Amino acid sequence: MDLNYTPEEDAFRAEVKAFLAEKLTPDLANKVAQGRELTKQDHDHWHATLNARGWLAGNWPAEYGGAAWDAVQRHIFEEECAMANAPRIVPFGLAMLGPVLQKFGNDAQKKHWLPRILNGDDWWCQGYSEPGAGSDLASLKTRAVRDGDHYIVNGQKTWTTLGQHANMIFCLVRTNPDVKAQEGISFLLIDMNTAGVEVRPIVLLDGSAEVNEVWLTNVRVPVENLVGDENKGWTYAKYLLTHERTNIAGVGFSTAGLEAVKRIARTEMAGGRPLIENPFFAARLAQVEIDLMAMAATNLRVISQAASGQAPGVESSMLKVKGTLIRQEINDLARRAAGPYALPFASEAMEETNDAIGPDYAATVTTRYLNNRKLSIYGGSNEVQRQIIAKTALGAMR
Amino acid sequence: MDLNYTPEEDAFRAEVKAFLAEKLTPDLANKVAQGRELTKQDHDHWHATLNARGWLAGNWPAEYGGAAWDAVQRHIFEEECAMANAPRIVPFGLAMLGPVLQKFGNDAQKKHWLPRILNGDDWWCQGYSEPGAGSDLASLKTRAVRDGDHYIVNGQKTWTTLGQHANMIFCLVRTNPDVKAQEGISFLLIDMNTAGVEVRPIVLLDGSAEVNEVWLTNVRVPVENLVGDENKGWTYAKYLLTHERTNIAGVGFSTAGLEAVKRIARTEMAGGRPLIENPFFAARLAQVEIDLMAMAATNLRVISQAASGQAPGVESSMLKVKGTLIRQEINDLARRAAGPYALPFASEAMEETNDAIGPDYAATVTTRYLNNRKLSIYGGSNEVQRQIIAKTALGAMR
Amino acid sequence: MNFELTEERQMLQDTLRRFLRTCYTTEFRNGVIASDQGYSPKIWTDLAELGVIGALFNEDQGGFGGTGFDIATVFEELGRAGVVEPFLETGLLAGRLLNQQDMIDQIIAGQLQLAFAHAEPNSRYDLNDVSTLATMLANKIVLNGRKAVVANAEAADYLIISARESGDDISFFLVPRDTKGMKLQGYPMTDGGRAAEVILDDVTIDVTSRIGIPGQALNQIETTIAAATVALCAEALGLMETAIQLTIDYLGTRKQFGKPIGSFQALQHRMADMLIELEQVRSIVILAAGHLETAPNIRDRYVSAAKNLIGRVGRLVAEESIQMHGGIAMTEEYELAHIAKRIIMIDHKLGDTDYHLERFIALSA
Amino acid sequence: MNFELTEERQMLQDTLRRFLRTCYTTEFRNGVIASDQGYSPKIWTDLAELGVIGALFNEDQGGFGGTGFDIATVFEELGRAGVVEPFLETGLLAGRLLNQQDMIDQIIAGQLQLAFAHAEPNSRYDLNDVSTLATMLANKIVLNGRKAVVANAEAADYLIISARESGDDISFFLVPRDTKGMKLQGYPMTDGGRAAEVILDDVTIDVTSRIGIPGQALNQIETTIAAATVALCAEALGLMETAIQLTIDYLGTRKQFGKPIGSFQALQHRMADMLIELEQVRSIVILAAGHLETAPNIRDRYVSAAKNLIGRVGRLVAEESIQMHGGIAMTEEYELAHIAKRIIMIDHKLGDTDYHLERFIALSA
Repeated sequence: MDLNYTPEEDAFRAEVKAFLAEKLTPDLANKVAQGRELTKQDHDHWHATLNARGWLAGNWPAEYGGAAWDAVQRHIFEEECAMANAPRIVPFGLAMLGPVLQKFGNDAQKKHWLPRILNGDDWWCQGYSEPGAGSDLASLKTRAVRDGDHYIVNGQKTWTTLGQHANMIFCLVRTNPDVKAQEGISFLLIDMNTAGVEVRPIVLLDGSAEVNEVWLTNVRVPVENLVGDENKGWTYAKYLLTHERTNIAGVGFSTAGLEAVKRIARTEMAGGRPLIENPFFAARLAQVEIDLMAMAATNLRVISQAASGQAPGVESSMLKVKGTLIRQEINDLARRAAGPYALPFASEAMEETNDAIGPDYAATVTTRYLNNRKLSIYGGSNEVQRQIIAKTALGAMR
Repeated sequence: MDLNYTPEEDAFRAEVKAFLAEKLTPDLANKVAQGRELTKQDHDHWHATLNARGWLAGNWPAEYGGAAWDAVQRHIFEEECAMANAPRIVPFGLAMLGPVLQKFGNDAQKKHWLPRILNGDDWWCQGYSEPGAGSDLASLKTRAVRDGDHYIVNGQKTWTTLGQHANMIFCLVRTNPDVKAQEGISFLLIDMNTAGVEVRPIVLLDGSAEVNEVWLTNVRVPVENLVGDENKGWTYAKYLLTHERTNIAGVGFSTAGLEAVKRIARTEMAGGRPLIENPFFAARLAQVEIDLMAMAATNLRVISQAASGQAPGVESSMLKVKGTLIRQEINDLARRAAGPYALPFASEAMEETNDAIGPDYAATVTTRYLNNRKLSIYGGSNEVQRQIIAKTALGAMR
Repeated sequence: MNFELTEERQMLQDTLRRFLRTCYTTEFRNGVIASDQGYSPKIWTDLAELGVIGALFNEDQGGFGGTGFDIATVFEELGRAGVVEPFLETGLLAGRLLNQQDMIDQIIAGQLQLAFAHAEPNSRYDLNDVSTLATMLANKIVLNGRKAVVANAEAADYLIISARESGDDISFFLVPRDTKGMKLQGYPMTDGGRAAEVILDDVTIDVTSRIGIPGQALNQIETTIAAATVALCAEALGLMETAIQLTIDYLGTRKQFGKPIGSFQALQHRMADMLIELEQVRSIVILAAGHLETAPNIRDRYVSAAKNLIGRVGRLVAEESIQMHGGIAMTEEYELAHIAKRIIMIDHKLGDTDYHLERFIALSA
Repeated sequence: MNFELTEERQMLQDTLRRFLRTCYTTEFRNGVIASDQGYSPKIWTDLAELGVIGALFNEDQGGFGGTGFDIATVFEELGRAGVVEPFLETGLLAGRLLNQQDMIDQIIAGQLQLAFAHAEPNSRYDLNDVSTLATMLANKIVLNGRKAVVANAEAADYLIISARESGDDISFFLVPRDTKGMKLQGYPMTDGGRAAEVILDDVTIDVTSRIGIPGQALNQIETTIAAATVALCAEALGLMETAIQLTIDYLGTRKQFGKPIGSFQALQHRMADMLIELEQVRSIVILAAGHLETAPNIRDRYVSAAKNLIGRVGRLVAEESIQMHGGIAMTEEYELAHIAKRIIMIDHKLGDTDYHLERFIALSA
């Protein structure tokens, strides 16, 4: 047992800190801290900054231009970025498609697509979910029918995050409808400028329009855009989902969020004293801080295992559930702390006027609280995770 | 809408209060308040006291010697008794068997058994649960085979509360094993002095021995002890269960329990001030008090409906769940409030020595906390109640 | 003891429910929310004609209600439909503070809009924390200060503004919205409707603008806020009823893994817990409404109990309803999105869960 | 960073787990609990031989451990088996307060029993609330006062008794149990073992009975209590592991409505939540153990975090395990009954959930 980082790891952390101090502008960090929507330019700029340093693809092997960090280094990097309020790296190309291509793509695909991800030539989005298939992903209906050296794709994808910025989408499509659901799925790369692709924004309850529907109508996709074997897409999809779950615990985000709550609670006065001294508020704050301490340690235990080569098992599901509950509790504390100034609807209000409504820190507490309800729904809902945990402990009981 | 009792109801409450003030001895009330085990004599004495006043069978019609109270009167009586720490009326004869005999028994049975219940000639216990059948009551296995004008009964009953005092037991037995579980059950009255009946105490985690196993080995039961028709016992059993659920919310017990917690918390000093002024403790106390206020009002709504002739539906299940959660939370607060003096094991400790260990109020907080875990398990577990509530709202979904 | 609505209230409830179910669809409501005004004058007039406002006043004032149970009946239905129109501000808050019968007549008729400008940027939920000053100057009163998150301010014909006069006590004043020196900085609210920051810069008004006895406003404010809190609680009840009904409907239709998701027992039991808590809410609203006309310390103990319980259950119901739906519930075009926001935002009005817990404890001591 | 046990600790864990699984059955434990002594001298000696006590002392003291991780390793296993023998009192509390090497040798060898008589009837969880007086009288020290819920007092060869000397500070004294004037009123504890009220009536002892520097005891007590709290937390972890494993086993075997109850999704999800919280507990125990040797304010912040989390999760696990079992779990002869009681009773030792929450907040400010 040793709770300390190695001197090398400490040095790496210092290097990351210095980089962030130098390269992350206060404007951008502030935007992230307040939970405001970033523009495509913001993202592109940050990706380019990281790429210039060789840090854009921490999880990729060096042969593909990645930093080849181990799990502990990745954790240190992610934690520092989160606490510095750096923009999150857009995961679709880097964390999701990249590993799939590296493992299952052919040489031509690797050579063509991987550099473009790093350079920002392509903006990828994810075509997994469908209106009828939420947690039950394998029931997807989007059909791809072979026609010479093309597939003709018809169907609808939804919850496509940042699809409005994307020029490419990787899709799960059904190539064989006559077999068990999981066995007829293929993994296709689709150029969104092809005729028949239409992107429609979905406005969410917080006023944001970060997710989209993608309609595919007789879209012709060259067969060379098939990744791996036809009808084997479910295997690749699952592989991708395990990669999606890097940083699933969100420790850095929660830590930054908790600090933000404390700042609010030190400023807000309630009953003649700072809110942070109100025992009811202090109690809830302390409990979630304790929960976060424990969860961060669980996260390190999993990372430490991963760094020594053990695959994380059911712990990922546990971290997903507890990590999202903690973040959501922190979001809830933030909106409470803000008091009546949580009422103004930030995303519109802030465009209308130059004068901020109420204190700065109150501006986006509500939209963030609302938006982060998604945390326990997407990436495998918390219900699906509980099912996985129970199955692992109890076996498949009938 | 009118939240007030009628003048007649207020007068009745005053009458009950006066009766309790006169007849309930402080010794007995104190024993109840501290959650100590009552003797058979304690129960018999209290039953006789109530019977002398004509108040033992509040829910029975006058023709059988009952008080024939409506739902509001019953509620007032139960609430006052609970708050005065009167012994609970032992329900097996009065609240359970009585109504079944009145509705389904023949004239001879009514004439013979009902007066004996009131007079205390018989002490009844309940033979429903079996080791293999908990929430799934209908899966019971105790077998009764007709042999001339007797049934021969073999099997095992369990969780038989106060069976050690009983001379009679009403049992669900299987008379036809070849039909659907619910259709082969009969309702038998068994004299516990018959050869082949054996009662063995079950010691519980709080050291109490109030529940028992009852072993039935070739027990001969005269056929005139069959209630209603053979194989129709499930109908009578369900009818009994609805009667068991009178006072299911336990408002009076919770109210008395909450007052007891407040008394402890006003005395215990924590960090230089009475515990009741500790904000964390005060917060939990206030929340459960608010929950209880609401639940008591729900209870009155159901009672008011019942008094005007409407049968309570799913509300009974809701009151069961919320009522038990509230009582258990109050029990938890009591044990916390007592601090380190919750550690001594009361039931033995108090017999060993005449000097009390620690303050009086701490003596039984832990045993009561432990014992009342049963509240959410028996009488239809809270899980079964949730299932009923969900089914009612959602229908039978498959 | 009787927990049935009177015939009149039952009729009002039925009428409102029928009317709103037909007119106040999600599409319609989203249109209203997106509009510049932030409310529908048409719905306002229609509901006024149906008696929504009249039910909030007693017969002496020209209404036909005015008790806690009347308020609860009206606001439960407004909540059930997720109505964003400012009945709380104009009908209840302002209506109860005014003593001008001619204006009350206009309010009941749906011809006047008002706003109550009381809270300030730093007052949070403290009703007594007023820094705005009312200074006598040559037979005029001059107001200076800032009022925070004043709902319905932009639409209001008049604002009722609280301020401290000489000494330490609070008075309030009826001020036309277009009075010189009063600046409104408006914005939409998360749960629909609009509010404004109200900046008072030497707003000069006549002494006759004062309502009531100088310096004696706090008591009246507290009584009014108690009634408004009952209204919010009843509204929350209606909102939760809708959230739960939408979830029940969705559980029955949405299929995953080949079965309606309502067949999954984990969700069934969580639904059962929500239904249990809904009955708790219904009961506490009845208690608070039924004690609105009692002595202030008893009244406020029930009111705080209700607001606390509603804060706790509201969070549960809003979050569980969204979670059990999944992503669809987060889209603006699905009804639950608005309903859930409104439930959560009620926790930011007139004192949150913790504020009322603290007050309940203080009043129970 | 490394979360593996060292080889030595792993061996100790394996040995203990194997030994206790074989010997320390429910029947055996219930026999021990029902006995007059309340503990098994045989098990005491056996475990001492296996190194349970030696692991709590460092090499200078003749042990082979003594750090937070050693304590955690031992007490997790004691907890897992629901052991009631007084290792906390003799091995950890008393062992850390003593500086007599000969006595420590005897403790490690399993030949001596001690008790720490510190808390008093009104002190609740406050370590500094000592009213017992130590008065100098003709070169002797005279103790007067009362000590509350002193675990292992009856079996102890010596009691370590805290008292105030002249001035305001606390000292402590090593007193043979049979000293004149000391009266023990013994009783069994809810979670096994025995304790006693200790009445000190002119207990006259030699000045050499004082341990350490006069009036400087509090600091040492705090350090010792921190270690003991880590032990309790680790014990709670072990207890919860057993409670959950028993529940998992039961869910797989008990049938209702024709299916194992573990097939009911509502129970599956609640089991998942317990397993998640169990990992939380495991992590916080590691953190507290790993910070036991740091500065007092850092150490105590982690220790209070751990005790708070364990109090919250402990209640959940104890209650949920019983509930998911049903009635069987409430019977004395079923293992969970003892395990659940022990989990709950840990909340009454060395500060409860709220006490440690308050301390965590104070230490975080």
